Amino acid sequence: MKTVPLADAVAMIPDGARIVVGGFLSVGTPERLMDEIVRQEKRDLTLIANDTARPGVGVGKLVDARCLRHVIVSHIGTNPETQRQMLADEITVELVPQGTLIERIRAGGYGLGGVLTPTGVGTLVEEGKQKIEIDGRPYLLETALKADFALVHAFLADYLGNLAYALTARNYNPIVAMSGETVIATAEHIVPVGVIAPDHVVTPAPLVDYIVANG
Amino acid sequence: MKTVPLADAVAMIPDGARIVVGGFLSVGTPERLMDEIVRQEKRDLTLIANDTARPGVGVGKLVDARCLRHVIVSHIGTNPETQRQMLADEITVELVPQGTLIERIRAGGYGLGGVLTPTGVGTLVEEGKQKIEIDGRPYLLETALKADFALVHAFLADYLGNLAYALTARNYNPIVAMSGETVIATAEHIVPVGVIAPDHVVTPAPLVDYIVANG
Amino acid sequence: MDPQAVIAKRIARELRSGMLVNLGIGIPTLVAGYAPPDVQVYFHSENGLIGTGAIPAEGMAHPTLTDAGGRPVTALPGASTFDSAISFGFMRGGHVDLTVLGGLQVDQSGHLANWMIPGKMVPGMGGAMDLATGAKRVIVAMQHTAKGQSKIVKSCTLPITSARPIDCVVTELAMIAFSNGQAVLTEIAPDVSVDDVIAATEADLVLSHDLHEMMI
Amino acid sequence: MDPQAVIAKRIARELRSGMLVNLGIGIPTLVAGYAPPDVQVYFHSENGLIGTGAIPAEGMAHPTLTDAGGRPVTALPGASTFDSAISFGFMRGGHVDLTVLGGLQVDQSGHLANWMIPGKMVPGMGGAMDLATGAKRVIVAMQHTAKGQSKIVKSCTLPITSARPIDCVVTELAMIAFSNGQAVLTEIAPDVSVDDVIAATEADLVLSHDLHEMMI
Repeated sequence: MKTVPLADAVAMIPDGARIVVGGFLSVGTPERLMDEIVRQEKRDLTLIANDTARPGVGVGKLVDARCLRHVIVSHIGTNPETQRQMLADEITVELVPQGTLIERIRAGGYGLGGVLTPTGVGTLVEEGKQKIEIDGRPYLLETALKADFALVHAFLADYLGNLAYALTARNYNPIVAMSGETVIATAEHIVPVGVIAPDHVVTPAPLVDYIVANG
Repeated sequence: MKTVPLADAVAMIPDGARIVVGGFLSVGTPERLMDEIVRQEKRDLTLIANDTARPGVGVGKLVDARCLRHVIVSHIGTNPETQRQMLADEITVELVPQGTLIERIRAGGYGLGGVLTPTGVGTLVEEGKQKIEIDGRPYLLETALKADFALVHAFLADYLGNLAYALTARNYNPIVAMSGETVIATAEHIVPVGVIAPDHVVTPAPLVDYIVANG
Repeated sequence: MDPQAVIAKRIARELRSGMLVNLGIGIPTLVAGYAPPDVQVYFHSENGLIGTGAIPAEGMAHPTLTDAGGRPVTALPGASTFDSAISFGFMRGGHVDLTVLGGLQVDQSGHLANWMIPGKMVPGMGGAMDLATGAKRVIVAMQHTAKGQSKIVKSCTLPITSARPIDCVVTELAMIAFSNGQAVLTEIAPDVSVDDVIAATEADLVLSHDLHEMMI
Repeated sequence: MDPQAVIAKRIARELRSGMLVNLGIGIPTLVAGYAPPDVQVYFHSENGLIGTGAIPAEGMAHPTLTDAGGRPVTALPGASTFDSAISFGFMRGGHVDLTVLGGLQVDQSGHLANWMIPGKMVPGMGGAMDLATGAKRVIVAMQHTAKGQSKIVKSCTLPITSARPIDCVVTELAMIAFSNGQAVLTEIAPDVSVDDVIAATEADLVLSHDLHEMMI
């Protein structure tokens, strides 16, 4: 694989696309991809992510710049602008328990139709969902989520596309990298092939379609 | 955590227990635990594992020594003794597609009731199972598997119980380590706490109940 | 003593060496500061860290080592990091021995409401529902009343976080355990009477046979 | 030419650089040996390895680097190892671009049977069902007949491996693609006539508009 320029990578994402983005309150989010999406003035995106971060950082930049139409996240409590846009009917927000959200993204990438989780049973979350009993215990059927583009940020990438993450910047990234039709990665360092030991690769190369060239 | 002697670790496993064991055709199987189970003449165990290996190695030792009553595996083709015992009604065998088996074990450890998989739809595997359609596509509902004891083998363990695996000896081990009521691990090397970098720990310490002392 | 300190100190006494513990934001976070020095627990951060340590000394923070609020932390020897699916597998799968959560309301059958106030505050549930549903033991840390109203109610008027009852709630006045649909008063804070607690509580309380003063 | 070599060579021509490929045991394994030298594919071993290389030189094997049959292999530069849940996520999730599987029977609507012969051989399905169901493209490599009987049948008499039709089957006589419930003869091996193929095949064959000789 050759690296691609940042602008070319983001140019592939059409308005209205569904994107899933790694990161947890902006830690581990591919910031350069966020900046470029804003610069290219993408519109009507659906965002799947843990949260909407804060104004000015991470996916919060997409909220600020009105790139989004719909977000599927586990909370928006850290971003007043998301709440404002939601109350003003400028975006729609689907709130999903965090453990359910990551399993739904995983199911999408792993070819599963969904999972049965006890989380949300007996709460508002169960509305409209199928409830299934296993051994006398009720579970909600939570269905798979997929996206057109998965945007991830790694600590190390090699030129084949193998990725390794740093500490808590790992979070959603390895799961997100499984579940995009097209996977675009940025990395702190792009290293020669073979430098990341096989046991330390977290996202295997064939998953990654494009590595964005650094600086 | 202090390490425990091999005999003490295995003495905790009662006859009739349900065990889930890491390894793939004996690669990554905790051989010393297998030997000790045989030596202590455990009986009527239920085994959950990828396969029954070959006679004389891995979980195949448990087959040879008649420790098992029921096995849940994805294939027995490499072990003629398993096939002989099955045909002689000495053990019962439940065959599960490999990708379904690992997801069922994972579901058990991750607190999920089960997963929806397309694998097995329209085949003998679907018998007796609930079929659920999502977006017009049929899936089988495959339920979680749990075990009383999870037996795993690592390359490195530290004295808290953090584990790291070597190459293809990883296979089922990290998933198995999540899904036993009690988790017993052996390791090629037991190293001081802090020697395995946080990013290279695959099984976090709190999952592991006992590390078996070496030599 | 500061009400929050009473709550955090009492809960800290529930910590045992080897436990895996997840602390929510607010009062629960304070519990770590009162852990007895001889008790070594693992703190779990839902963003993918076990072995969370103290806030780093000045100049020693790193943007990729953070707690669930995005603030820099340290990693203790033997710490591990992992993806969010594993992190929530720990919660949902019962591998987290204890979680301490904040609360808006707790009702007398042990239901917790802590994630939204309809029409007013809709931040989202984050990890609260998975923790409340899956952790082995759930303790709620909150003040007994808000604006003079009891937060321990007969039946939650706010949307609940989980159908599964919590194990107990600790306030600056009392410790109340939940079992078989009953709210059982087990401990009262120093200088607080049983009548004080009953007066401040909307829920019906059953007095424990072993009711005693809180040791803090 | 050896029938197995014909099959493996023809399938090897389907390999493209960058593809992630899983080869089953038997004839499929031979495909790797015929990969064009300028084509770099990733080989996936279901036991948790991408970047599987050749058999190691004597004295350089290690018990923790093996293929799905437990035999020592090497790891190419850029290889990665992972657990079985991820390995099957690759298959089921459609991340494996091509799988080549052995077969006992293929029927004219493209159903594959390759995992059991009731009452005779019940080895278990291993990873075959996940591969046949989830890989982006499924090619079956098998000899056209067994004991004089066609293995390409009207309808499988053996239990099928997946309800999803395979993409094509390659035998020493022909390449047959499956679409819309039809078996379409697309290529015939050198020195084999269309009539030879039809005579050796129980299934009804449709002749492709583009029917041509197999290049091997």
